[in-house]
Amino acid sequence: MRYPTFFEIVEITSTTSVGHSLWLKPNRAWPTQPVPGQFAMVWLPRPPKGYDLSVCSAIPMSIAGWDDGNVRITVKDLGLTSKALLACSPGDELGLIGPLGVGFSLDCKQPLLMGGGVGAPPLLYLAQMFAAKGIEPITLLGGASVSEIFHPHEFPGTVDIATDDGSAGHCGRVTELLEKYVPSRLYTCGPEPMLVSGLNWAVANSVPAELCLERYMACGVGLCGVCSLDEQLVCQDGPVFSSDDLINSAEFGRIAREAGGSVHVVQP
Amino acid sequence: MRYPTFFEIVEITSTTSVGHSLWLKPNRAWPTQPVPGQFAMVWLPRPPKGYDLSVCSAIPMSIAGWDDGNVRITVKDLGLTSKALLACSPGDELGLIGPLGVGFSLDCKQPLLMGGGVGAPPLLYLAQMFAAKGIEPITLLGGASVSEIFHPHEFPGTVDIATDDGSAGHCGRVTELLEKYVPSRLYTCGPEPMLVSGLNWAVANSVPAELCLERYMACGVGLCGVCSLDEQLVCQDGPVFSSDDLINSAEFGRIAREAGGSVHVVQP
Amino acid sequence: MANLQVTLAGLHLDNPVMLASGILDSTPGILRRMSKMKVGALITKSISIKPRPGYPGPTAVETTPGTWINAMGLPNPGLNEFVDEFSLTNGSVTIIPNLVADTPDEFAKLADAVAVAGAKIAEINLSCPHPKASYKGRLAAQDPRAAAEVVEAASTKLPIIAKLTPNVTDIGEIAVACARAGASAISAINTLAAIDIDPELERPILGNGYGGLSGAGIRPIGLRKVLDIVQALTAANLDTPVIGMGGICDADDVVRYILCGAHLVQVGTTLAGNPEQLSNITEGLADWMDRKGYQNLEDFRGRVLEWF
Amino acid sequence: MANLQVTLAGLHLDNPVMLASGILDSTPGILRRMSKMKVGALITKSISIKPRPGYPGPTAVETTPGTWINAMGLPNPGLNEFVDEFSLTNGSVTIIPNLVADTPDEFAKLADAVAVAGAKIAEINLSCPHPKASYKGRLAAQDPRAAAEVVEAASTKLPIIAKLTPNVTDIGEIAVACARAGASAISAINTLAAIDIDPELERPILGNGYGGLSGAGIRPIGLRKVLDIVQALTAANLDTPVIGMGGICDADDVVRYILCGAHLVQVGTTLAGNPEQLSNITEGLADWMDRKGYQNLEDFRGRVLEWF
Ligand SMILES: Cc1cc2nc3c(=O)[nH]c(=O)nc-3n(C[C@H](O)[C@H](O)[C@H](O)COP(=O)(O)OP(=O)(O)OC[C@H]3O[C@@H](n4cnc5c(N)ncnc54)[C@H](O)[C@@H]3O)c2cc1C
Ligand SMILES: Cc1cc2nc3c(=O)[nH]c(=O)nc-3n(C[C@H](O)[C@H](O)[C@H](O)COP(=O)(O)OP(=O)(O)OC[C@H]3O[C@@H](n4cnc5c(N)ncnc54)[C@H](O)[C@@H]3O)c2cc1C
Ligand SMILES: Cc1cc2nc3c(=O)[nH]c(=O)nc-3n(C[C@H](O)[C@H](O)[C@H](O)COP(=O)(O)O)c2cc1C
Ligand SMILES: Cc1cc2nc3c(=O)[nH]c(=O)nc-3n(C[C@H](O)[C@H](O)[C@H](O)COP(=O)(O)O)c2cc1C
Ligand code: FES
Ligand code: FES
Repeated sequence: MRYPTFFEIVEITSTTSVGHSLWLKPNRAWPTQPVPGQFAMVWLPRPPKGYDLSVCSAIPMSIAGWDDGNVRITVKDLGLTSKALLACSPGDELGLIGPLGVGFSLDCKQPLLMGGGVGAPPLLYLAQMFAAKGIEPITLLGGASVSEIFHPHEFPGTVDIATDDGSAGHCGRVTELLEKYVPSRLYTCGPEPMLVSGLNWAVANSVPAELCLERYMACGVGLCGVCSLDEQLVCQDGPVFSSDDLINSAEFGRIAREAGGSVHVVQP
Repeated sequence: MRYPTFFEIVEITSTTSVGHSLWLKPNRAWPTQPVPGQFAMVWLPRPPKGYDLSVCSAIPMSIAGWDDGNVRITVKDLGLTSKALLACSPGDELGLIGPLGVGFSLDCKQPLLMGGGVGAPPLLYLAQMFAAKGIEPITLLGGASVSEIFHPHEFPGTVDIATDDGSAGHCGRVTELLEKYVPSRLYTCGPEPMLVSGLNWAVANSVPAELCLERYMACGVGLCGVCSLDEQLVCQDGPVFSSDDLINSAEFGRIAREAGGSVHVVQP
Repeated sequence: MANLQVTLAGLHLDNPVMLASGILDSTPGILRRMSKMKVGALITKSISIKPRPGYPGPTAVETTPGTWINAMGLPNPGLNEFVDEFSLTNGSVTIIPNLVADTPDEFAKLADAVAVAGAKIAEINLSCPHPKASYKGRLAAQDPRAAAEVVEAASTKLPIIAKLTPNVTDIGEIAVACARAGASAISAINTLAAIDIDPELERPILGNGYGGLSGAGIRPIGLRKVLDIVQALTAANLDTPVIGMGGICDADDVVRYILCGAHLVQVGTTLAGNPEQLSNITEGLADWMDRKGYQNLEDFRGRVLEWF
Repeated sequence: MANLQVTLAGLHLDNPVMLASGILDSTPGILRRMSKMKVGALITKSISIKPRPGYPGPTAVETTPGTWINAMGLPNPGLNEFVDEFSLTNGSVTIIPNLVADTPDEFAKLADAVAVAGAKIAEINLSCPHPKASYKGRLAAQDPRAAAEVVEAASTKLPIIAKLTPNVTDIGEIAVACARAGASAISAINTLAAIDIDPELERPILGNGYGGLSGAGIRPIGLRKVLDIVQALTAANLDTPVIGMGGICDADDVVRYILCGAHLVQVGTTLAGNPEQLSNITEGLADWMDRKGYQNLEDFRGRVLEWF
């Protein structure tokens, strides 16, 4: 049943500029542990004072961690609902429908993870799952400057950093780090132009890749169709797609939609 | 789900004056084998020519046999619907909701079965189940005369007969045969006065007993309450009751109800 | 400990959970069993002046898990045998007769008879949604004037609960008409007009063809209708209490109805095969109130109205 | 082999199974996917003159397994972007725009625009059951005159399917009014007015509060409404075809609607998470007809009407 579960915020950690992490405890346990890459529709049944419910909505948030039934999400300040989420305190309640969608596959010997911005949190959860299986992942993290790099110390395995301003690691794009590695699969999540570069590199080097995408979601459960990417539904067939799914896409890296389905162009 | 299954009549056997046996093949298999004593609500979606659907109803019928998914019922000519059932031919279809209610218990070393009239068919199924478990049942069958005795040759184990006119077996009531036996449990089904005698004998001799009862049933599924016997529902808590359930009953052997719930007195 | 007490037309009830009409209430024996549950009151099967045998079966079928279609055909032994056999005065739990008739006069006659027999209040069924196939007119509860006439006639005899059908464009309008005509309470919803068809046999499933839908699946519809009634009564400055029902399966569902403004609730279909659930529901309500720290039903009744 | 062909307002369709409005039809991409299914026609999401972002979420929740409450809020990019982006002419499957507006004039404007863009027929949504909380009036499809006015205005531009709400006392009366006003077909049912409440948080579940119920649980209600419409049209000597929907989950359910007299059907909620079910349903219908020895849909359409 795709019916809401209500979660109490038990802790708010890692309040970086990339995003605050909210640890959530359910009033009714989810039946199964989410797979990294899966998401939940998250909303505020009673927003904190000063935030107007009528403009808050239910928005998709990746699962960024799991601790014995408690769920971590990491929220970046992007607009009305995310601002309200960031104004919450421990004890406040959120509604979640999930886990939804198809996550990353975990059968990989030498995983290479590449994340940018709030693309990093689901990869943190993925890295932790690999580590728990005894597989050591390599993670590339990118951002404009060091303050935009999502908690590198939390990642198990090797972490390699790139910043636009050179304030940490390699000075340049995170995608420029790719050529240093020969992984058995690339896992990536972040801004779409980064995903496009990742896909191109993977195809050029015959490395299979899995990419976690974002599209506007009105229902999150495969009913309305607004999250479509070509003929796929990002909420249901994704948000994780393989390179094969995307290589011939007319929309990936080019267009996306807003509420109501209006088209806008993806900035390169 | 208490939703109808439709059964085709594949064979009509044992057309005795006690009842015709209809073997029924489902269009959708019942998930579990019925327990002897359980029943089904049975109706004619399209009665045979000459029978008026508007006066036929769904009526309770005991399961009288089971052969790899096919169900046997044995129908006695009692009124409008049973007459129509008896006018059916192989190939005709019946609706069944079932199996319903609580059947006989099968954990018994020395079972004694006592049946009269159309009380015999469910006991036949019970005897067959005991025989399948390697337990040899003793069955007492009663009726007005030999033509009213339900197929003694079909019963595994020992069969002991009584007829009112002495045309077969003991001349007298079938309950008079009881004193010959020291069973570990009495199982009985048939006219209510016979059940009353059986219960009295069982209590007097400290033999546990299970009695299969009949009451008017409007729904058969525990919704309406019209089949109540004191505070029990015959369709759901029964139709099989233990001697303990019945020993203090104000209604057993005394009153029963007709359609609509009107009371009538049980003839002794 | 939460106090579940509630009054209905001056009648004091231990808790707001009632047994709905037509479910496990057609004989004195089964009513005795249900009266041992934790229940505020028991409504009887609808009683008519003449006995009714009911429709030919099948009478009740589960269309999706927990959701049923039925056409029992209002089987009942008729007023005389009912009054003779059912004791309305000396049980531990209030028994409320439910009355069904075709005309205001007949309703008045039934109301009179049950009042004489000791009933303190009666529910009138304005709303049976599965008339015989030949019946083409509207039901009393589908027309505000017809409903008001019946309520007026019956409530000269004893306090009346008017039970409404959901099969109308505007249930609020009917509720207001009944309240103005003197109803002591409004109960809703009766079953939703429905049919089911067997694709193999190409015929209706129910013996009567037409039936009514009830049980788990209809709860969101019942909640909406109760909300509509509560809002309409409030807008008309009427404080007639509302008895909510439709698909209640557990204590959470009771809470949902009370949050929408219901004073009491009734429970029906979910008891199929599980009569004891009635007590669990009432206990669950007390537990919920204890956990929430509510002392009385008023502490949360109508709490969601501000959202609509 | 069974012939599933059917015509609708002169349009030839391969089979009678259509995609319902609002489900997997809000972008050209997902419509392309659905057009690869075995489907007679695709209805688009309701299109309004101005863009609508939709209601705040949650927008859709499963209340009992297979049964959903939703209040999407008719999100759509508005007429201009719709006409620009959606190709109504060169797909392999007929795409039928669904139009929503407040006044007959607006409906006429929408109808004109989609006709110019190549649509051969349009469905008009007279029946959205979850207006904003502030809206108190009746919907067009709850009043026979209002419904007729809209149908008349829109059908001057192209053939019109009038889509009706089940939330009325007498759906047959509305259907007859629409047919007389020139509707080429009647479709029903839209969702049932509903709400759901969270007992823990004491607030509505949906972002919009009000919503509509759809999916498996409502099928017996949809069947009854379609039967009412078919009977009313027949009684009025109208042969307007009826498109049945509400809770269709498999081929058996399609058969149920056609047996009640529907010429075509639409499938919605059951496709949540399972778009491919649409093809299974059409294939199952062909299999059923083959097994039954039916050549054409007329061979069994309306077969159960004699029982009612
Ligand atoms: C599968 C998936 C996983 C995501 N995971 C995370 C995460 O872990 N952390 C995080 O901070 N963000 C995540 N996002 C993005 C997040 O959903 C948006 O940032 C959020 O919806 C913004 O809502 P708002 O009300 O704050 O912004 P608004 O003011 O409403 O709009 C800002 C922008 O956010 C986007 N947006 C708004 N509503 C939605 C919606 N319903 N669905 C998708 N995008 C929307 C639009 O592009 C819009 O232009 C994820 C998105 C998807 C699709
Ligand atoms: C649990 C149970 C198992 C039964 N098993 C068998 C069986 O295996 N074989 C068999 O022949 N009979 C069996 N019966 C009895 C059978 O149900 C009735 O004989 C049958 O209902 C008569 O229906 P009618 O329409 O033919 O008779 P009617 O003309 O309607 O009435 C004749 C009499 O049958 C009884 N009766 C009618 N309708 C019902 C009903 N819905 N429920 C109960 N009794 C009814 C009434 O006492 C009535 O007076 C069983 C009854 C019960 C309760
Ligand atoms: C089997 C059955 C019989 C019913 N009989 C009656 C009746 O006699 N009188 C009446 O007013 N309502 C009757 N109803 C309606 C219920 O009282 C109740 O209004 C409806 O079923 C919705 O509640 P529920 O979903 O909890 O069952 C009946 C319902 C069922 C399922
Ligand atoms: C998520 C969702 C969105 C819908 N949007 C529309 C719509 O935009 N226009 C419309 O006429 N009907 C809309 N409907 C109603 C459906 O088209 C259909 O009438 C109803 O859901 C019953 O069919 P079903 O049970 O197969 O879903 C919507 C239904 C759902 C579930
Ligand atoms: S968001 Fe509605 S289908 Fe994906
Ligand atoms: S026959 Fe209806 S409850 Fe037993």
